[in-house]
Amino acid sequence: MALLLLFLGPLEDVAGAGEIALDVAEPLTLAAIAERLEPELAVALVGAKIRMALNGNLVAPGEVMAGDGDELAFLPPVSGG
Amino acid sequence: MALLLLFLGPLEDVAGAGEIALDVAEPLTLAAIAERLEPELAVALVGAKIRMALNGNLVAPGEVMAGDGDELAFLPPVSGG
Amino acid sequence: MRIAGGAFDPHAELADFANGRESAGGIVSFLGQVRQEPGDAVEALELRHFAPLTLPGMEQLVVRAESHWPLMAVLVVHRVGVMMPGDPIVLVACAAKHRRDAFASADFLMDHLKSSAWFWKREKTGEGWRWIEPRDSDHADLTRWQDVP
Amino acid sequence: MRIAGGAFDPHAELADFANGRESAGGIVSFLGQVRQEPGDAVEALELRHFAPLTLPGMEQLVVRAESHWPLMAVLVVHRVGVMMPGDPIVLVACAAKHRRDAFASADFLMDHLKSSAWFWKREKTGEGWRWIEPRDSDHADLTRWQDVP
Repeated sequence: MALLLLFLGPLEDVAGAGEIALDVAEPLTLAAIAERLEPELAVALVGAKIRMALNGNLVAPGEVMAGDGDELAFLPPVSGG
Repeated sequence: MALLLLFLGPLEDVAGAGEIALDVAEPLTLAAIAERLEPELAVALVGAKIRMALNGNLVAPGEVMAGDGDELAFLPPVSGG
Repeated sequence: MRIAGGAFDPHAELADFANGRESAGGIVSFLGQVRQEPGDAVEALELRHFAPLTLPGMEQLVVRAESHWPLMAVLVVHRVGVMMPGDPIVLVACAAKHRRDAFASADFLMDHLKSSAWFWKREKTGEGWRWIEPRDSDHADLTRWQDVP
Repeated sequence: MRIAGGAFDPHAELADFANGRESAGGIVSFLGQVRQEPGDAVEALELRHFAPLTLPGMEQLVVRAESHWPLMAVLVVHRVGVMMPGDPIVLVACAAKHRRDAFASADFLMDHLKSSAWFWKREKTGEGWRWIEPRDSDHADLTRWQDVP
């Protein structure tokens, strides 16, 4: 098991993959998760317009506590038109 | 040849037929045409809401001059909805 | 634009209309059909028209819509004659680059077709045929479009 | 309501939808397709979504429309994946007793599907794939519907 991070839309290009699995010992805050990632990706993920869904439900960034077996999706603004 | 009168929509029921051919010696006004018809039909045709088309073109009642070979259509208000 | 004296297949018409219109981002269609509700007494509907006025009127209406909205294509098919419940009466489709133009022009065409065209309608029930009276609400619909020349 | 991972035939869908809806006086449909204009550089379009949010969001939208307008039935089919020019992207159809309700609800659904649903879009040209940015005008579209709870 692991914490699965999903990168939707253009964030996939920044992450270099649609998902990244992190081995985590205990549930992590968003800040702690960002520390485990490449700096460029970490900066992109904490942008003001990125929404997050924990196990399919939208959560505020401050509410993120994600551990083993969880799925945390990062959702950039949707495309227009 | 004759003057052909067409009765559209509900006027057909009043006229008892979709069309009536009148033998005419010379072009007639609306009043003169009405005199040649059954009184009930004549009254229905000169109602304020009846439009007329002479040979396919809308005409004002006062402009009607219809003779041999002409087609005069009487158009009641169209149905709603 | 055409008046159909007999039954038509609206979905085949729409498929033909969309075919080859790849430059249109959106196609809005309206299909009107003879309504039948459970317990409804209407057995048949007849529409009659006066071709010398109906056809130019419909053509003018299409020209008016095409002048006001940037449309790629317009389809209007209107039945006349005797129809049964469930039969298609009218199909309007507007293809446009932009969705909003397709919606507005289809809406406009329907408001005007139903209220301004030279159609007389009668319904058949167990008691026989009965002509449908003119309705005032259609005129209210038309005031929505006063800015369309 | 469904998300289609592969190609769908919008006219067959519409025919199925209309079939058996004899109690509806009118059916309004919107078909959105991958636009291709002559000289257009777009070779393909990809739509991605996040199913755990997209599906409940679309279901909620349909419920909202059905609560606000008296509708007989609503159809929403939305493609995801890679599409070619001319391919259908989205089909919305609303069947109602009254024409005006069918038009308004289809218009409402399209405004909200395009702007609120969780879809990300990228286009392929000779220079490769490029993500489409969010657009402000979609938000303007939504202010049209502020009286719909």
